[in-house]
Amino acid sequence: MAQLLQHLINGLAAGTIYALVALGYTMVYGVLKLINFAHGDVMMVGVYMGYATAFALGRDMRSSLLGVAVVFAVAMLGCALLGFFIERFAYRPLREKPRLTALITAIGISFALSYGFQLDLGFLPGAAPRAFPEVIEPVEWLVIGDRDVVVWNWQVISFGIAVALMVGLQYLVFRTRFGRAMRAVSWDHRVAALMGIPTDRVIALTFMLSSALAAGAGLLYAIKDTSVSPLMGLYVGLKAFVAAVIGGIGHVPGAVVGGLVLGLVEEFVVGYAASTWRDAVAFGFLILVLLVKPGGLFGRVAAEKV
Amino acid sequence: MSAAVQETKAEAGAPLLQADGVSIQFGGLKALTDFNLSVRQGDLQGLIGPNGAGKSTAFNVLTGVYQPTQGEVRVGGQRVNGWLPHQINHLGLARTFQNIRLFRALTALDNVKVACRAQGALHPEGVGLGAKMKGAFINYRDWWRALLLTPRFQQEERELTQQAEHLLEVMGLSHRRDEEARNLPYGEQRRLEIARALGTQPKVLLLDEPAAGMNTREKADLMVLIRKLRDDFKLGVLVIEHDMKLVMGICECITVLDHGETIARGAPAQVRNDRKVIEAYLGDSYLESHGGAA
Amino acid sequence: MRRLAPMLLAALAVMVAACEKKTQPAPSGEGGTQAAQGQGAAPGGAPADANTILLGQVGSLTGGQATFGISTRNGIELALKEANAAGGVKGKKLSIRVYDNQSKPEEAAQAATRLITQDKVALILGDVASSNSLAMAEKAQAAGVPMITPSSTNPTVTDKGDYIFRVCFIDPFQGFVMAKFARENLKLNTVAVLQDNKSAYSIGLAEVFTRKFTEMGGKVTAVESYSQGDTDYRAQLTAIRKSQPEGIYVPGYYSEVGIIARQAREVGLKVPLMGGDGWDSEKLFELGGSAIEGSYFSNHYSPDNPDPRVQKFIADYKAAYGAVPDALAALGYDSARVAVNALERAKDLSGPSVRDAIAQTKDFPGVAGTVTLDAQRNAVKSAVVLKVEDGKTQYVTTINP
Amino acid sequence: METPAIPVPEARSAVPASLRGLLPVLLALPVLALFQWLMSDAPFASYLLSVVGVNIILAVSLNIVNGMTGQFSIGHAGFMAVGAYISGVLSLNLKDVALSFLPVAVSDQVFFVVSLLVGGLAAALCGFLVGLPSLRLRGDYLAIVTLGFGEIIRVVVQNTDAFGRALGLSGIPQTSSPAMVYFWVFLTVLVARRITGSSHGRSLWAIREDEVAAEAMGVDTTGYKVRAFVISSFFAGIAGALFAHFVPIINPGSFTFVKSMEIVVMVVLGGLGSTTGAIVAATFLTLLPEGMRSLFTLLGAEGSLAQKVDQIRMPVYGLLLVALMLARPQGLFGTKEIWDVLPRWIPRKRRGLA
Repeated sequence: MAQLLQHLINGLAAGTIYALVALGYTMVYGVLKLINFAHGDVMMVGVYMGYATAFALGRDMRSSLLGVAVVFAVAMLGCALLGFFIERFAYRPLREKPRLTALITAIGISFALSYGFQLDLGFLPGAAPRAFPEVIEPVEWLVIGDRDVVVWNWQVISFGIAVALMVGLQYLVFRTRFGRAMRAVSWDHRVAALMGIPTDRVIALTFMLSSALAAGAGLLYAIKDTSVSPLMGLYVGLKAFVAAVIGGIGHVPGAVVGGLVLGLVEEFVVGYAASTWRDAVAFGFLILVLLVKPGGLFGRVAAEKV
Repeated sequence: MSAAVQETKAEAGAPLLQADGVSIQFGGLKALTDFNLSVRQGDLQGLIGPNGAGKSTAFNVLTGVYQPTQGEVRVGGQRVNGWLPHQINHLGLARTFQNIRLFRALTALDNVKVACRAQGALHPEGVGLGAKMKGAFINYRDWWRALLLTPRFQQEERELTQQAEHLLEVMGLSHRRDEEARNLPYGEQRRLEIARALGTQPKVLLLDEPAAGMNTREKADLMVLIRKLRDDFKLGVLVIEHDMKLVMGICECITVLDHGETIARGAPAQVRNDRKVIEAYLGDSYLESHGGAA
Repeated sequence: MRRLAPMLLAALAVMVAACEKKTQPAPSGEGGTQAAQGQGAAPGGAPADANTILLGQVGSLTGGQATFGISTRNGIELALKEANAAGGVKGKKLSIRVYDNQSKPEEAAQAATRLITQDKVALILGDVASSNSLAMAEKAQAAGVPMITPSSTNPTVTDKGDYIFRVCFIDPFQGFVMAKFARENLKLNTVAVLQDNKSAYSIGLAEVFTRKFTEMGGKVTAVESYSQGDTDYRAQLTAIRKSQPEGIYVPGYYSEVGIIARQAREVGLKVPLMGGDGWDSEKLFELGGSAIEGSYFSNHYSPDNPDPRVQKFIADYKAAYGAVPDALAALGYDSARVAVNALERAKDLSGPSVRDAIAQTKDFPGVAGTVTLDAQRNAVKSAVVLKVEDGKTQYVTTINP
Repeated sequence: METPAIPVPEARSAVPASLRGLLPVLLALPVLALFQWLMSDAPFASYLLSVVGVNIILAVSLNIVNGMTGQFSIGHAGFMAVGAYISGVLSLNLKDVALSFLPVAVSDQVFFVVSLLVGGLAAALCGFLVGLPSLRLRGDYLAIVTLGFGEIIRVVVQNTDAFGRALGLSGIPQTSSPAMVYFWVFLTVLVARRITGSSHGRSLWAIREDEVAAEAMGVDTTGYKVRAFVISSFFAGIAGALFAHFVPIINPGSFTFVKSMEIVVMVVLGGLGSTTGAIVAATFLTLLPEGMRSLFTLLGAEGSLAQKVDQIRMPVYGLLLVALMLARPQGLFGTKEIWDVLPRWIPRKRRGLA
């Protein structure tokens, strides 16, 4: 029973990260119908930015509340800027072109970033995974029995941040002017432009938002698993993408639920079945979900108007 | 229900297309209620109604795009509830679309050839396992013929081209033969859609606002053409049309829909004077659209 | 169709009936001669430039195993620098060409072929990952160019033929070392195994360890696995915790082991971790922090070895690359030095001569132990067991084959 | 409809109809023989061109699904893996068997072809299974299912002892030759071209253009999509099987999602729907890293630069992709084919389609 509870907590913690990264996929997909394959790599860059900032701050500074805030702010702003440039130079010129074209540039950027960060050029940490400094001092938040079940403070913090971000996003999308513009662009960006919505600006902002979100998620991830590596974006990105699809890509709460569900499924496969089959089960689960609900758990396949 | 069918048409012959108490519901919205229809060979029927009356929905139910929540659709006597559109098409039901849906990057000729090819020997009659197996085998054989470029295949391709060219000629599109569909002018795109539908060798042809966007002159030509097609190809035709003049001019029987319900049915003169029709249809949209002329 | 099917069936029947064992032996050795003929007069080839001897290295410089390739490269580079400073070989300078294989075997084979046929290197130094070394070995053997793998421990690599050598011990020995150490020195009765399912090396070690440990009377309580690149092992560790082992064998790479150690402590596993040479990297201490303290792993060499040769190597390496050399760097260094030594002894630079010279390597004093190549072209070496203490390794014991 | 009364004219061509099917193959064989003769003394060129050939087969076959049919598959490496492993295991087991009435070399080739076909068929079967979800799924959702399939294959291989698990399968007889690879390249291209020129191809294009309309015009869209998947995965399987017979070891790491993406990149860069584009892009992108290697070696043959340059290839490759897509968003060839602009005496299909 205690073990079950522990698995549940582990799964939720992992799922939270998937969910946060999935949110970024879902937002961009929502407005552009583009699978932003570079999303995971943007996240990775964000983590390296946070890594560099944390070291620049020094040991004492970085574990203070202000320090943590600075680390997050730098990484998120930096990534927002990166997202802006990627959108401006790699995606915008292709907006009116077939959708797959932008996908290829996304892959190109993903390659450039993930391989670029492996270079040992001196100013980059190189290909090896590095330990991420402890910006949040790990403290046991809840202990049951003889450490049968342990909940850590960062697990609670991550979960809280994820929920807050999700609620915030939901508010942003459905309650603000910008959100309305986003939804309009999502519905049809040409018509939206005709209605006087500055589509370019809305899309750029969405990208920046999703990139900043990726940086935040990446930092939480790095704090959770205490490491950072150039390839982390590839692995997390793929899983988060799966999570977004399970929830119904383009659907904000769907991404969160998808992430949590995926995290839990993986955890329980490893915990109670064969750990070697984890990835196969994760993808099998995805396929199963799609066969039963072709639009994901929450998404609806828009019945094409005939 | 059958009483309603009886009164529409007196001509002999089994109905090629029949809708029997068809209803369809999207969530809570009833898009079509108790819809009845019967089309025989040589019929030229109209389906009218104000915007959102459920005309296109009716087409979609008949052709299998939507599944009826109640009632049944029969094509050539065969119950087709649950069938896929292409299977229904093979029974002899072809359609055009309100918002033109050509294969835009294909040439006019290829558009028609797609439709021509999907027919005939490729798809044996019947829906049982035996027919399915036979269909699968024929298909398999046909792929090999295409890949090996057998003389038989080459002959068939030539026949297809002939057939398609003939249809283009009938629709007056021969000069557009090798033009990509997306480059054709609007009116010609409409006609190409009809040519394509004819390519499937239908027994019943459903035309969804074929005259939309045409001027009076073109409309008149189109009316003549539709009649001619019905006679030459021995079709039953069902037309959705917004333009009352066109419908009144060519249709022998008209069904009027409003909010998914059939509010009138009968000969043009009869429908024109129906109070409900005037209220629902002529009352607003007809008068509006003809306000300038009146 | 109707006519075709019986014909096909008949043809099939004839073929099945005609099947027989090949009369010749499987063409394992034959490939070499064939290709050597194809290559013309100079198998292995002499470099175009008369004043340099060109060597080749194929390594993982990008991709998941990039750090291993880079360490190896540094070790080799250092060895060649020293050799050149000492006047080179046969009056010629040594030069090396390094190609990346992106951690993929097909790229490894391509790069090896390029080195052999385009660059005409005298000798190839192989990769770390056994899959990649196997791919290269096939090409090197076929072309008759000697190849030394510094650190591929999978036994099958040197089975590829008489041109393929290695300067490290093999997996079965290493698995045995840790099983013995766990059973006899640590006196453990129950151990859980956590293996990297994406790595043949890890699976190989885990298998041998499980078998040997059981033979010695111990019990393996759980076998869990992860995939290289994962960073969350809490699920596996929670499951392992339930089986209450006295130790955990994690024959993975440092890049994952460091994180595993932290998470093991996090879920409340306080038992010692044990592993293999994949652990050896300075970054292990960074990644594992205090959690990795008190763990043991088997290795090729210990930086604590007071041997002046070893200490000089460590000092030189630190000066050049700013880090304590890991086992891969040490083995890279050794492989290059074995190669240089053999080139010096060889009567000429042709493939067969160099091969024979390498095969005769005996009691060669490497930094990672003394290298003597046996008939299977494997180095017969002892292994050391190291303990992690105070953010560095501490020599514990040496275990002989 | 009335059958048109006009008699169907015979095709006006110098080549008799019965021969047109076989003629390209007959023409290709001597060319391949010549090619093999040229390659016999160049192991590196052979290897590199074999890789190029395999990538061409992969790109052209993926183009049947992604380009012609307008579906979106990103799991092509999975089918390749199926072909590689199935044929690899078969060849490994038949290694020591020979047909008594044939010389050993010939008998080896016979077994090689058999194992190629088995690999291809196994992949085709998987293609059928993956194609089935297209009954219900569209666009990106189908894409993720294909991706998931590829990953599942990888996990299965990693957990199966017969497939060598993480180490991979080595010792597969290296019976492949550039001529064999290019024979299959040729067949793949021929099949792709003949599909385009046939009613089946038109149906696929119709699905790409407008699925609803195609269905209404009697095209069995599901059936055609599944068939496109089957054909495409058959050739992917063949490509994998060829791969297994000239790369000394096959390993799950060679068939990851990254490999699938590389193939998608080739197809899109070449121009979705253009077989010519797929060929050119596959060739270009395969040779590009090797070309960069040559260039960098030339530039920095000595010193530590030479040891670092090889790492720079991949980021540069990524940036080049972006640049190329920005410069030609419709792909190098759009939907055009080389045979659309060939002189008239070569039989070709009418302009427009494609």
